[in-house]
Amino acid sequence: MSYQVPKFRHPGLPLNELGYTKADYEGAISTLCAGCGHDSISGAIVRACHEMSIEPHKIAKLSGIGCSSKAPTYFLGNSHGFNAVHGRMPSVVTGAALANRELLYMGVSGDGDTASIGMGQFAHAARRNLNMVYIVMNNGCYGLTKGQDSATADRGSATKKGDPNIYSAIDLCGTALQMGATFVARSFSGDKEQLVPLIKAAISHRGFALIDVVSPCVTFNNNPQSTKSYEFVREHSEATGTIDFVPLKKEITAEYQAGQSYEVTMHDGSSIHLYKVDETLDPFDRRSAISTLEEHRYTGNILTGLIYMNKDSRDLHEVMDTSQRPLNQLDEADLCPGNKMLLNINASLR
Amino acid sequence: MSYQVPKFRHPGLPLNELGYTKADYEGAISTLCAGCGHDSISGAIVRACHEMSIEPHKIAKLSGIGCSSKAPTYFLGNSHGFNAVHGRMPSVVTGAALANRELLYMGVSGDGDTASIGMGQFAHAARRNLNMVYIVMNNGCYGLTKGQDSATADRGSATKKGDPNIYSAIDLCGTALQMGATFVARSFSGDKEQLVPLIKAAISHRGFALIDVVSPCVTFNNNPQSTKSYEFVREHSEATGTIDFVPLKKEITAEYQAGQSYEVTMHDGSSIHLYKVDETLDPFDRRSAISTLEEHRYTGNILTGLIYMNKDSRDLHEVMDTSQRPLNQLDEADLCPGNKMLLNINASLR
Amino acid sequence: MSRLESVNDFVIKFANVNGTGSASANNLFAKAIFRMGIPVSPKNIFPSNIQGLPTWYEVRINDRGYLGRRGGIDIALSVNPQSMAQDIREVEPGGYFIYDNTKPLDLRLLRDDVNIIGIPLTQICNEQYDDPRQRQLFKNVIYVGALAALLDMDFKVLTALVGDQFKGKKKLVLPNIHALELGHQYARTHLDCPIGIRVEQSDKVGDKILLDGNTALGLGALYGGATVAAWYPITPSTSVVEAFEKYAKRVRIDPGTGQRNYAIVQAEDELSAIGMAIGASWNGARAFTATSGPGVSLMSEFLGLAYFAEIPTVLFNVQRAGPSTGMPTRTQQSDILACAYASHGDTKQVLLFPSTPKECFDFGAMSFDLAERLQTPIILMTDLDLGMNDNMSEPLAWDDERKYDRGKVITAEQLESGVEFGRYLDVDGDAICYRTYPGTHPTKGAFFTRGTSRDEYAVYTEKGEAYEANMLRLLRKWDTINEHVPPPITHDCGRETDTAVLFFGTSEESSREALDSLAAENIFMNAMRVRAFPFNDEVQKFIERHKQVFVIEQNRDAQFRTLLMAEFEFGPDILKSVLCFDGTPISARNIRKQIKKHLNGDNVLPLHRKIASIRAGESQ
Amino acid sequence: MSRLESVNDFVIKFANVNGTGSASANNLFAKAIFRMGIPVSPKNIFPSNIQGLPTWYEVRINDRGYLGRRGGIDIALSVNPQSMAQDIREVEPGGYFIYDNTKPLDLRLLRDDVNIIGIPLTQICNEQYDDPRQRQLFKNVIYVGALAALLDMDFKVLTALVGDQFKGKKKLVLPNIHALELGHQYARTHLDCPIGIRVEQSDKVGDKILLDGNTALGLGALYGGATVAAWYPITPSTSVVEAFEKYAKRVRIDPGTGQRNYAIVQAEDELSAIGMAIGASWNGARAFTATSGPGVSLMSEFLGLAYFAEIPTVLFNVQRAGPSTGMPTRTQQSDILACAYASHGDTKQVLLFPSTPKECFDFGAMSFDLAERLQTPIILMTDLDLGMNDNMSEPLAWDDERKYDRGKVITAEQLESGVEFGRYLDVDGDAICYRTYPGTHPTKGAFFTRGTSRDEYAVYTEKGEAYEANMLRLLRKWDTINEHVPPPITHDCGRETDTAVLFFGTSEESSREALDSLAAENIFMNAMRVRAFPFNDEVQKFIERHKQVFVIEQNRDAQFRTLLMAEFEFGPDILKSVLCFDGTPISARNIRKQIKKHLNGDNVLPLHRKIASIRAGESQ
Ligand SMILES: Cc1ncc(C[n+]2csc(CCOP(=O)(O)OP(=O)(O)O)c2C)c(N)n1
Ligand SMILES: Cc1ncc(C[n+]2csc(CCOP(=O)(O)OP(=O)(O)O)c2C)c(N)n1
Ligand code: SF4
Ligand code: SF4
Ligand SMILES: [Mg+2]
Ligand SMILES: [Mg+2]
Repeated sequence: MSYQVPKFRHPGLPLNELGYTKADYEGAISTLCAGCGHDSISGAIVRACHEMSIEPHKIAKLSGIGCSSKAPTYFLGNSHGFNAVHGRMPSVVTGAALANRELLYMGVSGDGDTASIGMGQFAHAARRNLNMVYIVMNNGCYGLTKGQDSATADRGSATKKGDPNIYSAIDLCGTALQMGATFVARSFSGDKEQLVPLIKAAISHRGFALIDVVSPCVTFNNNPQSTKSYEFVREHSEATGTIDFVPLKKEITAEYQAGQSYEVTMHDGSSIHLYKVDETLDPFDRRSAISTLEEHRYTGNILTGLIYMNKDSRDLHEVMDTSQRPLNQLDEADLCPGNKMLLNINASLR
Repeated sequence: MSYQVPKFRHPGLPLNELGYTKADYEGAISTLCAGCGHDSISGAIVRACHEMSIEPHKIAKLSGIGCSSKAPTYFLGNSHGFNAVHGRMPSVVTGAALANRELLYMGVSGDGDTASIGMGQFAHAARRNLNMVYIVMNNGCYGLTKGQDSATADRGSATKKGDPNIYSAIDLCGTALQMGATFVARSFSGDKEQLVPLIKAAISHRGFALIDVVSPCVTFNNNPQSTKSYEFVREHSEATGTIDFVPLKKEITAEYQAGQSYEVTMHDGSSIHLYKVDETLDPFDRRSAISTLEEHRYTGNILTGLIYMNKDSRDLHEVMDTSQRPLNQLDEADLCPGNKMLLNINASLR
Repeated sequence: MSRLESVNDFVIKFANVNGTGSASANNLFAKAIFRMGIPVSPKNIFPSNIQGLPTWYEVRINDRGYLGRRGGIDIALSVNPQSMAQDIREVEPGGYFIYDNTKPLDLRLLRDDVNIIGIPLTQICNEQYDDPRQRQLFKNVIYVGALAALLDMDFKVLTALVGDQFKGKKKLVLPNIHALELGHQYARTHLDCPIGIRVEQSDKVGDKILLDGNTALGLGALYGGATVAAWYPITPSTSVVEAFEKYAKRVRIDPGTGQRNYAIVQAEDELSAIGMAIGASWNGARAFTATSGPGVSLMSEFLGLAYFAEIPTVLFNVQRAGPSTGMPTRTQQSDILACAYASHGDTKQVLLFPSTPKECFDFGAMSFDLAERLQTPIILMTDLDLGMNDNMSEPLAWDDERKYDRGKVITAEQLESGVEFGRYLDVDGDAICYRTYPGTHPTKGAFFTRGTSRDEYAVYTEKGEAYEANMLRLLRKWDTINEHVPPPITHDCGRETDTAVLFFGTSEESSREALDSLAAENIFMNAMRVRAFPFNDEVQKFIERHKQVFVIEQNRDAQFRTLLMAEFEFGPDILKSVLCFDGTPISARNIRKQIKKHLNGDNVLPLHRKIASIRAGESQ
Repeated sequence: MSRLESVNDFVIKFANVNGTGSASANNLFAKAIFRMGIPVSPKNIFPSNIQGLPTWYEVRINDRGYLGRRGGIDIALSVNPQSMAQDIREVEPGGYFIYDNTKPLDLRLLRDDVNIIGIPLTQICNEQYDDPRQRQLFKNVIYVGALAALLDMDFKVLTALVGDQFKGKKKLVLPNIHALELGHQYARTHLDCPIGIRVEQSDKVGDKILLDGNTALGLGALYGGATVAAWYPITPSTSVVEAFEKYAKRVRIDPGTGQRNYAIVQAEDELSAIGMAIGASWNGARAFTATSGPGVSLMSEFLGLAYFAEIPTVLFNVQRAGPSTGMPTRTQQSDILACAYASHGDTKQVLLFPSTPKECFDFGAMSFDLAERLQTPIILMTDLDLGMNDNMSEPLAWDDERKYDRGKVITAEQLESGVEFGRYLDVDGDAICYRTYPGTHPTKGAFFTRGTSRDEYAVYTEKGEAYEANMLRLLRKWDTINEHVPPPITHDCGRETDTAVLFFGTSEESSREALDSLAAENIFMNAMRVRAFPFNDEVQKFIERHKQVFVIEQNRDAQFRTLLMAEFEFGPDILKSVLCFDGTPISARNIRKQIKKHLNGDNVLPLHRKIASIRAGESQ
């Protein structure tokens, strides 16, 4: 209803299992700057959701405030969306997820939105292992307010007009790990081949799944002094390995080499295949993830790919033991104990 | 003025270099529960400040809200104090420290005050390497509101009346390390021999110095199912080593054994001596600190002692390059550019 | 010496040390009186601390059913040496001071216009018990036993009560009864029983119950169908969610799976708590949060979002004495303006003002219907006095035929059948629009919720006209809201009068009593209790019918009066303030005194000047 | 066809795409007019987005010095195809529409009552420049050159301005002048110059300057001695701290050490920003924060603390259109109630209302004196319109003899000499107490600051009387505050009249113009501009002198009027509202229209009903 982008549907466009084309997963035309990394991430989300054949209306997309937080308007036009207040998307998702455990919660945020004003909510959503995908479009600056440094800006990095940043950078992957997140990955808006399967895996994971995506701000932070520019990231990123996502019920056709390759079955029955590059990292061991991350931080490289996944993750609903039927579908009969119980209560109060 | 506790001064009480007795560093009579860990920590603060011969009025003590945050009323009666709002002590300290770099800022907080509502401010004070001592009186629960679990409660731990906690615990030392804190230690309210020198070292350190002190709440969280009870902590703590604080200008008299012992000169010229117990930990290497912490978390032991110290720490004032003269001592002549400059500005605006 | 004499009409105040288990013993006393058919109104006056500081429990016993604070103490029972000086000072001349005379009373405290009664409580305990914890606990029970003799209470009521209270914990029954007997025995043997003040079996409580407002609210949320509760601990609202949880654990467990038909999250702070409530409501669950004091300030940004984006939101505000951390364990009604106009920009929030536990229950449940029907935050304004004290109340009741009003929600079927959907389209002319739940339909009905300006189809716009039209619709919606919120209740005094009082919430009981006593002096006034903001037209008409209306409220700045003036078109010369803001519930004596002062023409200065120059409240 | 004719009196609106560098070219145009001695008032209307969306720049040129929004567009210059349809629609009949005719105009847009002027801007650029960025940038400069010919501007003024603007960047001067000449040349050769509307050298600007309010505020803070600034980015307040930083970098570097005599911290959010300002002020530095919209809501808890604990705090609130995220790049005066009564509990906050850049500077500096003298938050209420647009203003001035008023602070010497110190002791009878800075004295003068209740010596207490006495002192302090804040300014119309207008902040210019035009219709009204809350007694007397006072404000709910009613004791029948809240600055036409409607008796319904049923503002 609210998306009036006229869509030309090419008859030959590939349909997914549900019969939808990729266009059915798109949103309104972006108003972000041409070349903004955020738009590429939106594209990756569209692709992942289309390829996974998720019913668009079974996704709820939520965000805070910022250029990045505007992005949900530009993808998944058939999904309900919620632009919360700055930095407070996680709490809104928490409530929404409690109300209906059956939707897929796709949270989108910026580095300002998450690492500064939203730090508390981010940390606690991770700690509760809320079942959601949390994508940070991380450009190291405040795009929408015109380019101030954010808390993920590296020490010494400078935006187009700014002085070099004097503070230590917050690593959102390391932070999420500390907080107890059960799926932690990093990627780059310019690397769709890595990003799309990571998004799929995050969607399949049951629990808090962070993808910290470095996403250059072409207008304010794509200059040579910046460590979040396209060029810098291309040159300094080091992948943990490659990842392949195999949807549920698909036969595994590719040949996977033993040794460096791992197959992991996800909660929803789909599986991921990992080809490790970095031999020191065991992404299923938190200790290994934490120390590998820190090692890369030390050397100044950007570790991308799947960094950690807890295969035994139990999400908020599981640890709380809430009803399988979504709470928002319960009615008077389920919820209201009736007058008889009140009579007993009254009696006990006399 | 505001402390009207009649003090009986025993003539034979030991005086420090400034001629003060320990009583001169005490505060009002505590209104905390008898046996509360927080009172022991207050005692350790008193002892550390007295023994270091810090002028009491050169200390500002600040806190949030909670039983722990009440504690500053009960020590350092000759220091200015500030009970801020819940979880927001770090921002008030930041402002205060900017205004006058010459005082010692002693921040006291609780685990609720820091790890929940205050997570954002805590993280960012650490990130900015604000020059302060940040003591968390960590009892794993909300004492003042009657015993709810806090975010530092371990999974499975239960308070007196509560169900076992279902969430993963936030480790404040690990979090501070992630955020860029330059001094990170953990201790136990029941272990003054360890705590007092740690407080002294934290005071001497220039930058953000966290001491996460496990401090049992006797009223709500000292039961056998709790991992923050006196008994549990006594049984499960493992010290990184012992620490000795040697004040400025004091001659080193003790014999230090080479090999496991390190001498470190602090910014203020005093020094600390460390005797390591845990061979895997190098407290001057962040990578080592992070992985040792995580290792102990994995085994379920509580690592106490000095966990990390950055010997090259540069605090907020240094990185900002603010004037050596405290900003609150500057006057019109320093601050006001005068009318002449306005004439120029006006001219440029025509 | 004169001594106060009365039957079923007095105020007794217990002075204890907190953390010593006194509250349950004192409660035993109050409830026993209640079971004797005599109206009681106990108030717990506790410090913001866990153990070791003075705490009081003030019980008013009144056969005529006046339940507000009266002011003045007839009997003080002090077992706390720290507060003894103050306790004895507060006793009315002719009253009684009962204390633990194991240690002799400091002679400087003695008053010769007060009857001093000593009971060697510590000594009795030391003789009877070895365990120090038992000594502490039973000391309280012993004095209740003694009181039973002194006041001529029905001892059997007490012992039966003990039986009920420890149901399931049989082992505790006998020791407690024994302790009661120790006290009873001692008093009957050593003291002149009964004293001038005593109680007699009565029949004035009918089918009433004794319940605190917070428990009633928690039950209201349960019956109202709340499934998601998100909160952050804060006194005095903590027990709302605790009560909700306690009952949810009993009745909201799915019998088949053992799983929970509710979710409670202790959030990391209040911003998060209300964000969760908003997210859950947006997603079609009934959700609420509860808070007090600073939590209200912290929630204001989200309240603005919920107002503007029109998301049903239920917030229970159990008010305490502000500003800032203020007096966290004292009562006030001082968040009126902060809530009515919560958040920056033009906002108007719906407020409900219950005044009894029964209304806490009713309004609590109703909040969810209102929130969903009106698509806006509903802020239920109660306070510490109502929330944390046992209040005598009509029994709770629920109509089993009642259906939840889920408001205007478009279903997949309706969308399928081609219904036009625009999230902010005023289809029905009542300024309330239709919404869809997320997940409703694969290709129809999705919309984007945001705090920014948007058009009727929820599409982002910066067009001034679209923004303005939306803001004007929200104003029109205010009129619709007006028709849905609970109307005021009017008490006509039955005489010609051009004077009236207007009050809300916990000022009711004291106001009623004050009116009665003024009537006894031939001063007759009509009365109105307002139960919601927006104010019903009836409120306006009522005020217009009078030349002077005293607005009774428990804050310094006459906030409710400001609201009345801002909303209506009559002069403030009509509205006079009766205020109390020292943290204690307003008393009938105080109201009467202030009204009489006004009537004598003492009130010509502008409001704030006046308040500054006189003391508005009484602390007694 | 009719064509508008005028000299030095018109409104021109530029329609551009944001992120294309148009703002500086448009500014060049406005400033050139200003240098020709003609009053101008440019207003930037930009989207909440960085690049690619429509943005406008509306300039009013008016020889009589009316600087408010007039309403209506005489000349539209549109280089943005996205907004062209709207742009041409807005032109007044007889007006001019100038566009880039490299692409032909869509015929459906044509209006035969508007003069259409085409300039092939893209074509010229494509011929002249190869670099796409240059093509984009110089296109804007070229149309300014063309305008110079069309409006008969002094071309030398433009070229001199370019020289000044690129001082230090010599290489940029010639290309810009070249671009100006290209446009000028084209217009003179191909178009009828001048058109009916034109400019002439004048002498109406005197020594005035052209400056935005935020820069003036930043300078005010600098001159006021602020050393600590803590903030969080948010439109439209961001440029306050940016300006402070820009000038601090120039004049606050210690010449000896090269170190900074200031500290600026970008906080992690607004709660933290105001916490830092409070911490620094508590510790004796002059500190401030600046925010807008949601930031105000987030600061409310701390504002309550600062009010209650009496900590000097300076907050610059550059208002934008609310509620919630609202219209972040549009203007409003809608945080009045949220600020005046910020936070839960009883609070009253001091507000200042500047209306010109000069006043931003003066009040900005004064805020620190007031905060320290009065020991309470000072909230300076400006708005996007004043803050982010160049406003013609009196030049800034500073009395070099002026000393900062640091308020009541006790020194070590005084303590040593035995002065009695109680932090909340009202020694002087003005309800303002003495404070000490931390670190003052080894054994005397320490106290504990807290948001909880306390006695006069800052010792924690839960005694109702101590709490009440303190709250009453705060009310008395309000009267002292009243004597310190800037008084209102009255304009007497010089005739007998019982009608007046009352306004504040950025409504001034439009109000003045509306009054003049009403006077031309023989409707005479007195006027008062309020500059602070608490309201001075003069405000009361002024209102009392009239039968009807129109309160002009830029919000929906008549928030300022509510404040007037809450503070004074006269009837709201006297106070009528003139409102505009569509996000554009209120215009003179709009004010005049609303006042005339009222005077014709159209306004008998209660306020909120009325607003709901008619459209209060005009969007044009
Ligand atoms: C409470 C609040 N404070 C400040 C703002 C202003 N604001 C809007 S977006 C933004 C920062 C966005 O940065 P980030 O999250 O990194 O997003 P980006 O634009 O870089 O994608 C800020 C500070 C706001 N909207 N709300
Ligand atoms: C904004 C706000 N929310 C809630 C509270 C209520 N409150 C007071 S203390 C406290 C928790 C204290 O826990 P912690 O910091 O761990 O201190 P402890 O009492 O355990 O030492 C809370 C939630 C408050 N004062 N302010
Ligand atoms: S300003 Fe930066 S982050 Fe924002 S849309 Fe433009 S490129 Fe993207
Ligand atoms: S409640 Fe717990 S934390 Fe608070 S004072 Fe008592 S023991 Fe200490
Ligand atoms: Mg960003
Ligand atoms: Mg705690």
